[in-house]
Amino acid sequence: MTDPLTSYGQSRKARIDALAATSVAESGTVEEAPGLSLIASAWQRLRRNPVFLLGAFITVAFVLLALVAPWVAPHDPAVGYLLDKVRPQSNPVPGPEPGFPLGADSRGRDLLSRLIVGARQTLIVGVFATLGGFLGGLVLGTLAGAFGGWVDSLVMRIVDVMLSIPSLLLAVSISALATRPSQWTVILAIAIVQIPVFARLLRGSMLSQRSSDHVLAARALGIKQSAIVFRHMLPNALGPVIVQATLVLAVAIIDAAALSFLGLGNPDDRKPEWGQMLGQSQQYLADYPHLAFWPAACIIVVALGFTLMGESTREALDPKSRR
Amino acid sequence: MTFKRKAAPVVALTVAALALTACASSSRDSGTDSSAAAGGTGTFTFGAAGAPKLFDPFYATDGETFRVSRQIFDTLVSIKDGTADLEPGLAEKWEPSADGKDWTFTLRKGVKFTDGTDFNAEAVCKNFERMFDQNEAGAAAAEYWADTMGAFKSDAANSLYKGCKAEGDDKVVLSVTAATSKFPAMLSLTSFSMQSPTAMDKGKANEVAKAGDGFTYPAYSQAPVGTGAFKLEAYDEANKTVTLVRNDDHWGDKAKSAKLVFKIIPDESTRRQELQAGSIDGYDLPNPVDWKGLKDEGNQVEVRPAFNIFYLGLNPKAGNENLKNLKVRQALYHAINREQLVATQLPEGAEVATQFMPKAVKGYNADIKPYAYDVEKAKSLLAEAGATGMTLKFAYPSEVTRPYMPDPQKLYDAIKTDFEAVGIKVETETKPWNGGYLDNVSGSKYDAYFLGWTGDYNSADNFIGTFFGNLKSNRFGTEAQDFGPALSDALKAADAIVDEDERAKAYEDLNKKIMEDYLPGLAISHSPPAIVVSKNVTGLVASPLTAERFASVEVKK
Amino acid sequence: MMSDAPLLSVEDLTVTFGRRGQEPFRAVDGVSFQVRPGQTVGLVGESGCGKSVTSLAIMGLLPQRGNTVSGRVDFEGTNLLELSTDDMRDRRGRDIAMVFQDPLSSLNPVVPVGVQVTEVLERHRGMTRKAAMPVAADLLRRVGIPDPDRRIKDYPHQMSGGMRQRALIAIALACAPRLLIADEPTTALDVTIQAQILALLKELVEDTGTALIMITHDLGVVAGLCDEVNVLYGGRIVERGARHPLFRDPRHPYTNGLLGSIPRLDAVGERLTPIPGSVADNLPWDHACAFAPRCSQPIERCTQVTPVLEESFGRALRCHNPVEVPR
Amino acid sequence: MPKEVCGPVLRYIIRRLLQMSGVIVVLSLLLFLWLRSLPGGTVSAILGERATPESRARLEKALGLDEPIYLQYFRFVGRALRGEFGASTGVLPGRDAFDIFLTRFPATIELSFLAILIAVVVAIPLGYVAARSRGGWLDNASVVASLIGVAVPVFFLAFLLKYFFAIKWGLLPVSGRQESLGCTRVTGFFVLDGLLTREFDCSWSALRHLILPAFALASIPFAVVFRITRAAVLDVLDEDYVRTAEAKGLTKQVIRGRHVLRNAMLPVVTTIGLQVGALLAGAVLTEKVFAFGGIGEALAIAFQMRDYSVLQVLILMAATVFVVVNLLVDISYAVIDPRVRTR
Repeated sequence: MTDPLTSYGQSRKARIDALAATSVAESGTVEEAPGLSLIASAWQRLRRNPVFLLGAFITVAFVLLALVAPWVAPHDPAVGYLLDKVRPQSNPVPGPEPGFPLGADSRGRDLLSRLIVGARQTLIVGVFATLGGFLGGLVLGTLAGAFGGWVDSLVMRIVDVMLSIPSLLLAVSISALATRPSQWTVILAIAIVQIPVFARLLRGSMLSQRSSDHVLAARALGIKQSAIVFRHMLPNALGPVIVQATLVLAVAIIDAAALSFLGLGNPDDRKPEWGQMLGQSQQYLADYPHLAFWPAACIIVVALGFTLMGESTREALDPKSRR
Repeated sequence: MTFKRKAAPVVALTVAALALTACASSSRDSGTDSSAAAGGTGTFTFGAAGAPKLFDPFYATDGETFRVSRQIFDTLVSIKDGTADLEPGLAEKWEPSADGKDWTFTLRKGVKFTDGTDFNAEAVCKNFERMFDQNEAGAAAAEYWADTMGAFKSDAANSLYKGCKAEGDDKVVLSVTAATSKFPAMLSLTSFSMQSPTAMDKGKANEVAKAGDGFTYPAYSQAPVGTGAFKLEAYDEANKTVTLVRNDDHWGDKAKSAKLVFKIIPDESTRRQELQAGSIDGYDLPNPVDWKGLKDEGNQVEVRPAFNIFYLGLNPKAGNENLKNLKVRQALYHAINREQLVATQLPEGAEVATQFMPKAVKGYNADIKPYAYDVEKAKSLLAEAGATGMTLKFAYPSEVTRPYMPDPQKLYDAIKTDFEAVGIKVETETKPWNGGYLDNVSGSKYDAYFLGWTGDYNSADNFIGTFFGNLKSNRFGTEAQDFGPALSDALKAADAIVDEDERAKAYEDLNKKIMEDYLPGLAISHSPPAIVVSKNVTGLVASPLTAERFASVEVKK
Repeated sequence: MMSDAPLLSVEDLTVTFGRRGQEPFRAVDGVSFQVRPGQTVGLVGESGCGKSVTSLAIMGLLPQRGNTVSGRVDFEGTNLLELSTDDMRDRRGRDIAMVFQDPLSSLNPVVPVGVQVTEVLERHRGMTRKAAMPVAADLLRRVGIPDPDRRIKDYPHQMSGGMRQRALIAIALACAPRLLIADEPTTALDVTIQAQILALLKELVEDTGTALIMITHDLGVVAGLCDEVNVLYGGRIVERGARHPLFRDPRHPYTNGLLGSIPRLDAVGERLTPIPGSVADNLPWDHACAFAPRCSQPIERCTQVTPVLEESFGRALRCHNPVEVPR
Repeated sequence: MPKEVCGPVLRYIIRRLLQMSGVIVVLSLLLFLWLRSLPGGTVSAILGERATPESRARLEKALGLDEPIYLQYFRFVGRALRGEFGASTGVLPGRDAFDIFLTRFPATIELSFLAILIAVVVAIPLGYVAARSRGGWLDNASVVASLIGVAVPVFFLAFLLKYFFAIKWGLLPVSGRQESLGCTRVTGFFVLDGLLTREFDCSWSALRHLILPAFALASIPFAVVFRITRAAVLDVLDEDYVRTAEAKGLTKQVIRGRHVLRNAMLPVVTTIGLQVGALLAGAVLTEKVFAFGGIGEALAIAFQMRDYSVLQVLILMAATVFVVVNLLVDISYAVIDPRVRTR
């Protein structure tokens, strides 16, 4: 071991590399039992795995809700319908009443509608943060994995240092620098933290593929480097990337909540996001815990859904686990 | 839930353990049983929001430090409990000379510091000379002196303080270089507490030094000696508690509680929970949202009279030319529905402000009418000024609550909506309070921003003098306004008037001018800050200056 | 030295693997054979033929879930399949021992070799670690490990492949079991080492009178060692016979094929004839001979009727169309 | 360890320590630049509303914040080499930043240690049992449970625990480290101090204050330790040497202890060490909820008050601790894994 910040990064690295290795297995260089490719056999196992099914059910329900949110929400989440009833002392948080089954928040806005619309915003934060991390990782990982040599060393040094810092602390630091906090600064902070994860994953899978048969064959046929990378190597790396992405999505949603809790979240709450709702409910915890409970429950269930799905898929794809 | 210490069997063990661990620091054996006769034996535990920075209030700027110091020290001039008015403290009476530059204080007799030394005229002068004579680091740290007196010995010419002369044992003449309305009220500031000269010499009280990015304070700052109702027993940094015990030799009424414990709990909702759990007996500035819940649980929420001002500052120096037009500023004022804001966003007892100071201040002008909420008028004023559809870079701070501003973001949302209703385009800016907001406000980076002030003592100068007195650099950019110099001069002139009534009249006129002719910013509201104690607590008198003394407080079981 | 009462008698052993939602798979299908005291019996076949599963079933080492075992495994008159797991535990290592294929992975990497020997003695002989140490060193010396007093403290990674396999054999023989099962004990080793290990096994078995079941895919191994050979295919025994008759006169096309794929020094110039296809081509035994698709001389009957194992003159054969002229 | 292996191991440790100090130096530079580039500053935090340009300039000059950044950095390094990290300006003004670290650190160690302990005590047996019943309901249930630990934001879990156990049922204290019993301080580890001085009520009080935050914080390492244990046990169960052990007729206990767990613990031990980073991040959130006076809380206050000296010391020390723990883990790995030790 040469890197002094090693081990923590090392374990994260090892985890990522193990996942990366599955992309080669998929591309068919590993001898297979006849009839079933790795993905298909993984699917065979997943179909019957209650853990995976639970995760998939939650995830699908969440995504559907996020898609139809604006049409399902009974009220506009930004309008204080019950603002007239808000009195800082006697009634800071209006309770449930007809048309407002969960009551309102401290600004008289319908809590249920905010939760429903929040699903969409939460998905946006999760998806864009993951996408950002993926694109950043794609650039770095492709550079490193496809070209090797000093480019590889340089990029991977940076990546390893980033991996050795606990991700939440890094995200906090980044968002503290934002001059105008918004949903996008939150997304950016979380995305940057995930870049090294994806970079390492993509590089690992590229490296293991560089020596694999179909890439060697393509090279022997004189196909251009870029074409090999984009047509042959990238598509094969997708499996592990998608698995990692589901896991990152859950982390992104939780980290967004932590940032809000630390006061570094998006201050504009007209389009609420669950983490933001949870962060903002801090001062009402004592007397109105339901303001925190609902968004927290939503976050937990959804994060659990993505994690269950991701982890069980990872395990299913892991050649070691097939027995 | 209460934690009862199962002390009896432990005491013996403790003594043995203490012998074993002689090197360890302990305050365990210094019980208070011997002094039980003087008053109650109870302990009053108060939840503090932050750690006291040190115990020498002269170098302090923050409320948590002052809160502790206030129990340990007395000032020459005191504040009457429950008001912002002066009353005799360590000085029984005071008399200015005709030009207002020499003040004779008659001191209380028979007062002793807790180290046994006498409080007398010599001690007073030693205190002032000590404050005056600061090294560079000390001068930078002693913010209140710099703020009120202007300068230190090294720059004596610019200092308001001129000298101190003891006349006998119980008469002191304090001289200032110019008459000012601040005198003698400023002497009630906790920063200017009377401390034992002997102890200060011994602890090298003035030896502040720069170390890295901060200052280090001398030994004295951890071992204060005053004349107050309590004395410091221990500061357990690891467990974040400050323990004071009753000063049984206090010159006035003895403290009702034998022990006063400050438990440091930075998080607001945690203080609330600790009160619920019964492990503290009270805390300051409960979130207005919690007032109802706290009362329902039987606690006493003492709402103090508001002695603060919350304003929306405007600064043309940030580059918005429209703000130089009075009509635009008036339009902004008319656009805000302050009645609704106060009713829905601010705690009970909050009031719409008509000027930049609260009612209790001498010089408050009761005749000024508030700017009415009038959307049409606002629109037409904007049209007249040719500023319809103007853009406004409008900021609020995050990570902060202030007594005058319990929830900046909510207030911001309300006012932003009002502004947008008259066609103003609002560019929202926000920063953490310490994370750039205050920098940007003083650096004239925002057209409009939230800020406020809680009075240090009862003086108009402490409000509008602070806001607009310094022409070159104030947060309203009055340097760029045509009325700026006139306002600044008028404030200085009013401050120098010796006669109290005449001065009050001058300030009343100035207030009217500021609100009607100048309008450098928009005074929004006064909010009463609260303090909460459990139902067992008696004797707490809430102070408008948020400067409670806990000597009269007792916890009844 | 051979007595008539068999030491081990396997009767109609069937092992079925089943996973939820998948067709159950018979890895071992009605296998019967006997081992007499001191006898060396070979189980031969390609990977997947069921030979390893048979040995694990005898040892009671099959996974607890996902399979069903039926039939009888009588060892000295006790049906091992009916023993409780604890009783079986008492016998393993004491009465029956086993040597596995890969000597590196079969030794615990974080425990010194000596302890891995002594723990058997501690378990079955009730010895203390201290008392067992010299015994262990002695065992290591017997299997030909030089300087055993020092080697006993070594970890497996500090030993060579051959030495590790010797250590494993020492472990297996520590309690002088009456039956030793060796599952491909030489496959992972260099050719030169293979011969040494086989010689060692042979010597030890003869010295101690231990019966041996030799499991291998390599008829060459069997040729030098076994008294009797069982050839397995698709989970069933397809041919059985004493070593010499079987090698001289293989009747089953599969046995014949296996022999044909061994390089022989005495047949220079002859081409090796591998058996075509793989286990994946097997037919189910239900209405056919599983080997039919790969067979060199199939007849129509082979794909319609299940052949039965017919015994005659100490040999057994499961074939509709036996080989007349060995290749 | 035999004599001949001590040399390489020692050399390895020295090399690691050298590299480590290099990293710390680079980190200190980055940290310094980062802190200085943060908006706002010490001066605002000290003066609040009363900051005027004059008082600002006066304070900045006195604190040396008006100098060019490179000069400030050199001064900082110079002081740090003399062991002076500067005085705090926000957390406990006037106190040496390093003293603040020393005062606060035992609390975080106490908390993290108990959290790890809880996680290990629950997660390793559970991981083992789950692996043994792979695919069964117990396995699935514990996998889901461990992932719930991942999905619940730690600060919310902290709040839930506090809400029910402290506020609603009043079983445990709400916040802080100890009641004000006037306890004697020896080491700064309150539980230990009470035992040393035989002030058992002090230990008891400290322990009661530790329970809720430790359980909340334990959720972070728990999930990881559980998953690693389960995966490692699954891997090991498949190993030939376990089959060998079974074939030897060894008792379940010996197989579980000597053959399965001893091997499966290798990755688990590493993982536990590696949780230090994640624990520090979690401690910031947990200590905030419980007003637990450790470095996490100090870090949050220092950040809010822009207390540069304290931020620098806390982060650098956290990084040092982190790196040292990693080194210790690597060394312990060498000690428990003979393949590394005797290479």
